[in-house]
Amino acid sequence: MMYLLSLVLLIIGLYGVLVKRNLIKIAIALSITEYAIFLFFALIGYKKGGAAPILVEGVKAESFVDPIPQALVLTAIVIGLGTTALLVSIAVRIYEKYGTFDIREISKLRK
Amino acid sequence: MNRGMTIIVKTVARLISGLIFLFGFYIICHGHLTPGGGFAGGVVVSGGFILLFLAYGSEEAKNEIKIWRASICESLGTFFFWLTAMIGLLGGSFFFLNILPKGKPFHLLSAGIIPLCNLFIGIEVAASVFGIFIALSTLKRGDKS
Amino acid sequence: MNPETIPTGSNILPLFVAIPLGAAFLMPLLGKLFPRLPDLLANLVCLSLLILSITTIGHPLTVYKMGGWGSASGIPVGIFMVLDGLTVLVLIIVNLIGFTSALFSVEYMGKYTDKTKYYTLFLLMIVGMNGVTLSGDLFNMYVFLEVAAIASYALVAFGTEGEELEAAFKYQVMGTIASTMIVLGIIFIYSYTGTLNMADMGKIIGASGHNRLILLVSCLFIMGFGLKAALIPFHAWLPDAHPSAPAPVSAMLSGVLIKVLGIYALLRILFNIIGMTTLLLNVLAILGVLSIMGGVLLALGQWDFKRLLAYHSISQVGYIILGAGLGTPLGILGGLFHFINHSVFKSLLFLNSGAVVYSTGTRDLKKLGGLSRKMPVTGTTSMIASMSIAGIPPFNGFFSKLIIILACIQKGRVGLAVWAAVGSVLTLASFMKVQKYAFLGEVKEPLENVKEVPFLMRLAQILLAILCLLLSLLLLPQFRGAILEPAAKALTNGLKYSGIVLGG
Amino acid sequence: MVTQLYLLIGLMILGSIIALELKDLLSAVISLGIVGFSLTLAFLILQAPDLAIVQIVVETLSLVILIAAILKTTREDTNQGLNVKEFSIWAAGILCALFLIFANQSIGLMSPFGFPNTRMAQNYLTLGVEKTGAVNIVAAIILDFRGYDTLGEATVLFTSVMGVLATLRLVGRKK
Repeated sequence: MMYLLSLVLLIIGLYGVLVKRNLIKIAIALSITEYAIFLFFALIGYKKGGAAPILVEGVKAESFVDPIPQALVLTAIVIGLGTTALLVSIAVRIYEKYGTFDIREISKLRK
Repeated sequence: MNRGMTIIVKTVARLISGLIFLFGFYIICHGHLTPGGGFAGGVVVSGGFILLFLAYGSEEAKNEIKIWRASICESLGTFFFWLTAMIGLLGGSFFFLNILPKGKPFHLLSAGIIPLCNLFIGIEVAASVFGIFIALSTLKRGDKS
Repeated sequence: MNPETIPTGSNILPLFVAIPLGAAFLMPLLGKLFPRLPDLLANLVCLSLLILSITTIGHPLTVYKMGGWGSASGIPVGIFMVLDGLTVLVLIIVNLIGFTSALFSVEYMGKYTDKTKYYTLFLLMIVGMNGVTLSGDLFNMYVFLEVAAIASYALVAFGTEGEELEAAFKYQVMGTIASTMIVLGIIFIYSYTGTLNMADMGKIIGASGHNRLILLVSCLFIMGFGLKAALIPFHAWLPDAHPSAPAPVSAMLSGVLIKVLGIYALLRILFNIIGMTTLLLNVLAILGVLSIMGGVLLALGQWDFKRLLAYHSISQVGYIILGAGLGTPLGILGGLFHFINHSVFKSLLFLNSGAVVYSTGTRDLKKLGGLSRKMPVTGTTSMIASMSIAGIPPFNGFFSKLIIILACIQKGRVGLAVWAAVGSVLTLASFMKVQKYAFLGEVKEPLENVKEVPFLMRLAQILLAILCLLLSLLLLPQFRGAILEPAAKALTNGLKYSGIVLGG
Repeated sequence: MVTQLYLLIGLMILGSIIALELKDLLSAVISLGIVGFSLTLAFLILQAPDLAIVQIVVETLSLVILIAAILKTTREDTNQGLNVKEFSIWAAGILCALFLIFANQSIGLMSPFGFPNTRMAQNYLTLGVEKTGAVNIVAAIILDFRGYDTLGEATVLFTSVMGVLATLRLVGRKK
């Protein structure tokens, strides 16, 4: 169920990418899909009653949550930041050229 | 030309940015002991720079130089990270070999190359995020067609 | 976890990533200090990578364990780099096209500002592709895929004209959706197998057999990598993105990027990790035929030189997927042979189009004419490339298409063979149009003063044109055993991959 | 515990719908912030402090970047209309529903929530500190066991900065 909800979040993001006409809205929608992926990945690694994977005296390693998804999501978050920055800068440049963020308007202006 | 904000804002920003740098540096250095590390700490440090930048404003001529400096720091940060990874290979062993002594766990100077990598990543991330920010926020209006 | 020893001669594997990476990191620094250096540095790096990749021919299967982290209790701990027959083939082709494109860029990119950033991004794209090719770890493959993809988004927008920016935006949105699909697949497969190492995954999936989850993962990977490879239902971004990039980058994008990020990764995962089933093979074959026919039909109506070439990329990639989708050794061999051939002639055609744009300033076929007289080298090489792509003997494209068609017939799928042949005929028609309007016929009035392009641009085109002729020789038994057969064997081995990599 | 997670995911879904439907882009970005910061809290509940700290700073920064971009341009979403025809939305909706059903069936085959498959992770947990000397096992993974990944990740950031600087050049072609 928990997994399914994060997939619902993913689909909301995909819906935004597909349907929205505003470039910034599309960037926002892509961020939402990324968040859904991060959430799903973090959920996969959770262990019931587990502790954060940082060694403290007296805690057994067996009771830690799975550290691999955390390491991978860490990588994915930074990749997401890079993607968002590039996407936004391209969108800003497009606005500068056409004076609008609307995809339809832009393709009209181009013709 | 943007002269920045009032003197009160400037003074507060200067005080707080010092704390932010310290906090960011702490996060970077303790990456192998506590949560955090190069990425988180680097972004925090860049936050301090952004605060100063917003409070003080800047002349347009200086922005180019700032972006250039950020770009250089970024190049050097990644390059040294790459070099750390290469040491193992150059020494005739594996790429990314943890060559330094592991030290005692729970100590600041432990875990071989991990703190070193964190430091370089921190420099790179701080410079790159700051670079993105200035590049985006000081963009001049170009030609509209 | 015992300390690992390095297999002899495997130390060159990380160099494929490390050399261009170091050069890319230093480039912004050095480029500011010595303005002419980026040209030289990028070309030297690409040349050394080409030489390194050629030395891997005949190399036995090598597994390089990053950081010396081997296996503990039979489960891999670190990231593996794997060099097998398929990797050798892809590495050679990536670095070959990389080198010729870099050579072409020296003069061509003089038209754009800020060459330093261009070469930095160019090298990073090569880093990404080499990383994807060598990776033996699924998540690592994704990370390098993103490096190559992000560099390519930025390179498509490099001219910063409105059209280019718009194409780059569309391309990046599609690319990010593709990456999302791929990561989602990785999450499912990680949760199922509990590992990220591709060989280890193959072992577990081979033991457990296929079920709904594996089917879901295959769907996600086909969608994700299909988007990257621009197979037909997922192709919408390609005709905008590829023509918008500067010509040497178009050559890289159409020549190798869609193949490495899309086809190579997809085939590696489907054949070696998940294991092929009849269903998946049929899906691939259908996607292949759809791409062949759709791409070529869309290309027929185009008058923009580069856009036409971009549509043909979709169509030609279809042949590779069709060959692989047959699943027979002959089909896979033909598909991989077409992989090489298409990289060479499509890159050459994009370089030709770049040369035309460089000299005349337009890429509208209706405005061109008689360029063969004014630009003999470009005209001749484009003629060779056109005949190759249209499948006229004795050029390389003929043989690979022939093998694919024969493989279809051998497997009793005559319908597929017919479609492939029809696609080839339509390709011929399309390229006859290009030759007729751009290179043959009368020189038009505004083109009287057109000159041939500078030496380095000519050199890059001549190199690729010679390869178009020579690559047919790869089919001779002496050479076939060196490159093509080991590559095809890597795929036909299927799930035996895990045993081969992990040893025993 | 699980209830809090459900609440947070619900908040994320709500926040993302609001972010997509608002007419004012600045408010939409702030709503995106709701999603991001809820995600941070979810990471904390999931015992991932490393992720929480990175997510909170990265979220702040990406909001700053988005806001800087919006302040440079316009904050109004001029046209709320759809980009595609209505029937394709229905088709996509059906596909999505099929995907969810299919995924729901497949999820049953994964290890259930709260019981991760630690085939590979077991080695990291038991050998991590001894072999790398880092107490924080996530740091041990990202910088030692899988340090090559992190090099790739730093490269991605470097690439995107290069890309941003390249796309923001004022003049692309020499005249």
